[in-house]
Amino acid sequence: MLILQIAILAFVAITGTAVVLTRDPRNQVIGLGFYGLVLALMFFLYEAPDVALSQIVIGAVALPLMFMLSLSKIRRNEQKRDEVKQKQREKAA
Amino acid sequence: MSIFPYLVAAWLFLVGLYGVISSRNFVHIAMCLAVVQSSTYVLLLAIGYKTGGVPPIFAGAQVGTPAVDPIVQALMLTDIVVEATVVALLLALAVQIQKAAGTVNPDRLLELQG
Amino acid sequence: MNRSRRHILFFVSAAVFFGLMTWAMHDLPPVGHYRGPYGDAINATVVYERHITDAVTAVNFDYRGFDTLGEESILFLSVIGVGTLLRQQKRERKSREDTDELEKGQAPEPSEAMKVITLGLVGPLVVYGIYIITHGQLTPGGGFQGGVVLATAPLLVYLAGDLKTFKRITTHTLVEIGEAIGIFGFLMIGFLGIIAGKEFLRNVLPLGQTGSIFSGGTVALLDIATGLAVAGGFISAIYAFLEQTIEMRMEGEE
Amino acid sequence: MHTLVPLPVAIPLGVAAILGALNGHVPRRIADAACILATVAVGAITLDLMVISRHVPIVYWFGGWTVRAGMAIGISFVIDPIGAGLASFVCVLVLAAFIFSLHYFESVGTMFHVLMLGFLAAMCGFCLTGDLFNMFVFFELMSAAAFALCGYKNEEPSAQQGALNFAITNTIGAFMVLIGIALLYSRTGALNMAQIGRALSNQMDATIIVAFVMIMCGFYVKAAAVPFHFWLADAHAVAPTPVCILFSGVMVELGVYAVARVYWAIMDGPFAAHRPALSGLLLTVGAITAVVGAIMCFGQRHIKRLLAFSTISHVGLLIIAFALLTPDGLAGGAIYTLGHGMVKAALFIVSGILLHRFGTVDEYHLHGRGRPHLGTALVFFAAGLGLAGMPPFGTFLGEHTIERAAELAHQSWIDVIFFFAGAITAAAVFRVTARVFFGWGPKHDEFSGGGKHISEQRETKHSGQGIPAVMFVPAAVLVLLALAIGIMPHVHQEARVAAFTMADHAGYQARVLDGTKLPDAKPEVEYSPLAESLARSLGATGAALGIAFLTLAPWYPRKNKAYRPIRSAMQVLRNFHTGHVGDYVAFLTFGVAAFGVVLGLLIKRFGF
Repeated sequence: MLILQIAILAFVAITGTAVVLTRDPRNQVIGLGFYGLVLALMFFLYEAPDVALSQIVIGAVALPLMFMLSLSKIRRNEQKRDEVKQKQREKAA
Repeated sequence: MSIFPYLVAAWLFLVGLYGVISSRNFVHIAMCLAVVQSSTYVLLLAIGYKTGGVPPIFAGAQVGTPAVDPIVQALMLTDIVVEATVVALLLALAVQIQKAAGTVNPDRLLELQG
Repeated sequence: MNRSRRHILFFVSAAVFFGLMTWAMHDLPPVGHYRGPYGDAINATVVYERHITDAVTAVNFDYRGFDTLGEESILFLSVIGVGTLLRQQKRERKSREDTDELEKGQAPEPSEAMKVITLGLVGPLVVYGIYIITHGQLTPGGGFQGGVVLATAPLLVYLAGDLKTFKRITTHTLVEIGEAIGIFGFLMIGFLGIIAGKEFLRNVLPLGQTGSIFSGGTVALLDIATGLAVAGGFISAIYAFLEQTIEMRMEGEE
Repeated sequence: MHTLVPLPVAIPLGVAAILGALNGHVPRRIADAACILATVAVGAITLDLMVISRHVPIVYWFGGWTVRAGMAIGISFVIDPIGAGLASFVCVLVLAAFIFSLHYFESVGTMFHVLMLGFLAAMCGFCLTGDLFNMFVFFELMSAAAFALCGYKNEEPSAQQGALNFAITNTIGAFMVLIGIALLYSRTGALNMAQIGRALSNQMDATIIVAFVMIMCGFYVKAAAVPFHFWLADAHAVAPTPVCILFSGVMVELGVYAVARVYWAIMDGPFAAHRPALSGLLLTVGAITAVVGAIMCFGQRHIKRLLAFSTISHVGLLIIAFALLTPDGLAGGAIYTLGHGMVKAALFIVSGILLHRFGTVDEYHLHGRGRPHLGTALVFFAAGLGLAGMPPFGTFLGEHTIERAAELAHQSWIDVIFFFAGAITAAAVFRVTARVFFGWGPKHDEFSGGGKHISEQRETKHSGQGIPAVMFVPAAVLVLLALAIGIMPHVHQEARVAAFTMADHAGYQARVLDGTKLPDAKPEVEYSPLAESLARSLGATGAALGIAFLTLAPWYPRKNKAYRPIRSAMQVLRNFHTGHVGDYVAFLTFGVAAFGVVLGLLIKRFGF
């Protein structure tokens, strides 16, 4: 048990670091969802099932979903912007 | 084991902050703040833990088993809600700033200087 | 400040910060040696005093119920806040075309089998959410966790490609009313205590038999109110983002 | 038992829930009326609680979970005159904000009202609570409402950026508070402030130092102490006017209040033997904050941003008041909070009027355009006098009390800081008055180039030439109230009684945990010589008028080389205010590290 607990902590530290260091937000969302699951596992191993349950529903489902939706909105807007710029450039040419 | 979880908490806090200061995207910053917040989970969890303890749920548990602290767990539940709400607000702001300024990169926003 | 100066400032400060935290931790009790007394006192008396077997739920909805009122209000306000921030701008308009048509451009149409499976999951998910909410006093879970589970059910409808039904069950008014009833209900249950001549949020209802879903007096009711507020809150937050992605268009866009 | 106690939180939340449910189906005016009624009700209740708590201590245990064998089981509200008084002051400003916003731009349904009511509930709960974690919950509630309100103008890029900077830095601050709470919980197993204080008693070690540093820095992010202050100018410059009234008038000051509360309830025992260390550190921080804020204030052309920096400067003075660590300092701080809050709220209302009338708050663009509005000019000028601390404004009484406390604590040098902050911030306000309302001076000057032109969305439907009474009257009333505080008899004495109650470390614990009564012994009325403060404040007012005049006077050689050092010093300071959230967070980390190291070294190494 003890070894598991230490291992999961180390894993939490590593995953958290990886989430921060992932620079592309789309990949980062996937990392964040995974990180949420790892945290939930940690809560289970430290005898906190209530917290683990809410971590699963929030950290691994609701949050990544909100991130994904807003990223796709932002990306779409940026694409539109680029298209408009492209057209202007073509016109100028 | 004696202080390792505390160190992990401090590490997560600082790594998250590093993400915030070096970020070029407000959405990325929101995710880094989620990591910063997870440091408080680790800290609270470690504080309330008892070696060999059982979860604080007493359906059919024999009397006298030491259970871990339920208070910190209740605090963590609140903490998780706070995380979700803060992230939602930050994302809404990020979406809006993209519409208004055309970018989510803090490096490119120069209006509030001086 | 340019980038490299910012990094230098941060790294030096962060090293010092880490040192401070390590310094502080040597005077803390080592991990695994929780010394109490707060948590131990609750653990020792909760079943006897409150007829509740999940101590965390008892803390959340009874001993420290006032914190939970604050927590639900945080959720409520930030959902209102998200709605305020993402409200339609003057330059924006909602897409008038049939939204199902629009949606086809966004994501691949799910296959029939996929649709059946996703829609089939909605029922069990709702049941599971209600189960978690109502069994908060007994087993892990409660209004909060169950509420979020409930909030994901309409999303499955959306994933199945049935945008019309999704919109029908998540109209703003309906969801916001659910959410507000949750908060308002929480307050009203709190006032029960005052009506009984005691304190706000006093658990004045009969405690029931330990182990039944009606145990815990007001805790069961607060659980349900919280479940409503959380479910409503998360649906409207997610819906606000969905609306942005699917429907909102800037003027001049195709 | 006091049935009224939960109402300051419950009423606004209840009304907010109803308005939220009926969003879009309630006529605007009914929503306005409901909000104003709720605010008045809460104000009356908190005022009542303040009066009661002067004689009888009020400790209210939610859910009826009273103390059991010296251990708090539930959450308590512990009401003393300072907490309740602050809460009723919150109501005054919220009321002013609601009245001002009667004429406010087409808000979406009633969302603005819901957010404001939530903000009100959060601030009241924050003032009244006696539980550390509950304080954190209300802190977050306050933040959630504040972030959304700050970004309310959702088509302005600068508004969204300001709100993001605000949200990110303050969220990190909240996490630091939570870490501090967790450390204290680990040591004492308690969340009730009185119980933590009793459990810590006189112990002093690394954990306690770091826990206090974390809590203090977290709350000082909200209070905008240097180097955590950057967000404030951004957020205030872009937030809607009614929101600015609350941000500057009271929310920022609540950060200082929170640290004072935590110190006197919990930390006075551990720090009893180390007061010089803490006091010295905080006095320095307060002085730096006051000076930096004042200089930056003078260097702005965007009126709301100018006022924001002046708030930073005055919060520095408040931190100094607390840093004396004496009840007298606290009393002065309390009076000063009232006086300054009202004056600052009036100033922001006038900036809102300018925005309504002319669609801009840029000093250069407004040059001379305010000429027809003499009444407004008078309010703005009078509020400027209040900022300078001219008698008989409430700010003068506050400053005088603080200076007297400092003299008793052998820290008379702070008079210089008070002079400087008062003179420079008031000079900036006078300069704006003269330029905007009288068209004095050139359109541009050498000093006030800070902040490029920040685009500003109109908040109101532009209508006609006049200024609506609902906008002008609140400003005038607030200035009169600020005068009243300075003139009313007994204010000083009552503030001292209240401060002695709040600063009674052992008494607080006894009231909460043992249920004892307040001691009958009241602090004796002391003779306080006015002459020195009078000279100082009149001097500051005079200096402010002089500086404003010199900046605008046509014959004055503004290009003179003698100004170069001042200009370059201002430029150096300005360069730190980049609007970049990464910089802000880096400075925040630096601030926490520096606070921790200095306090740790002073106490553990040099034995202060």
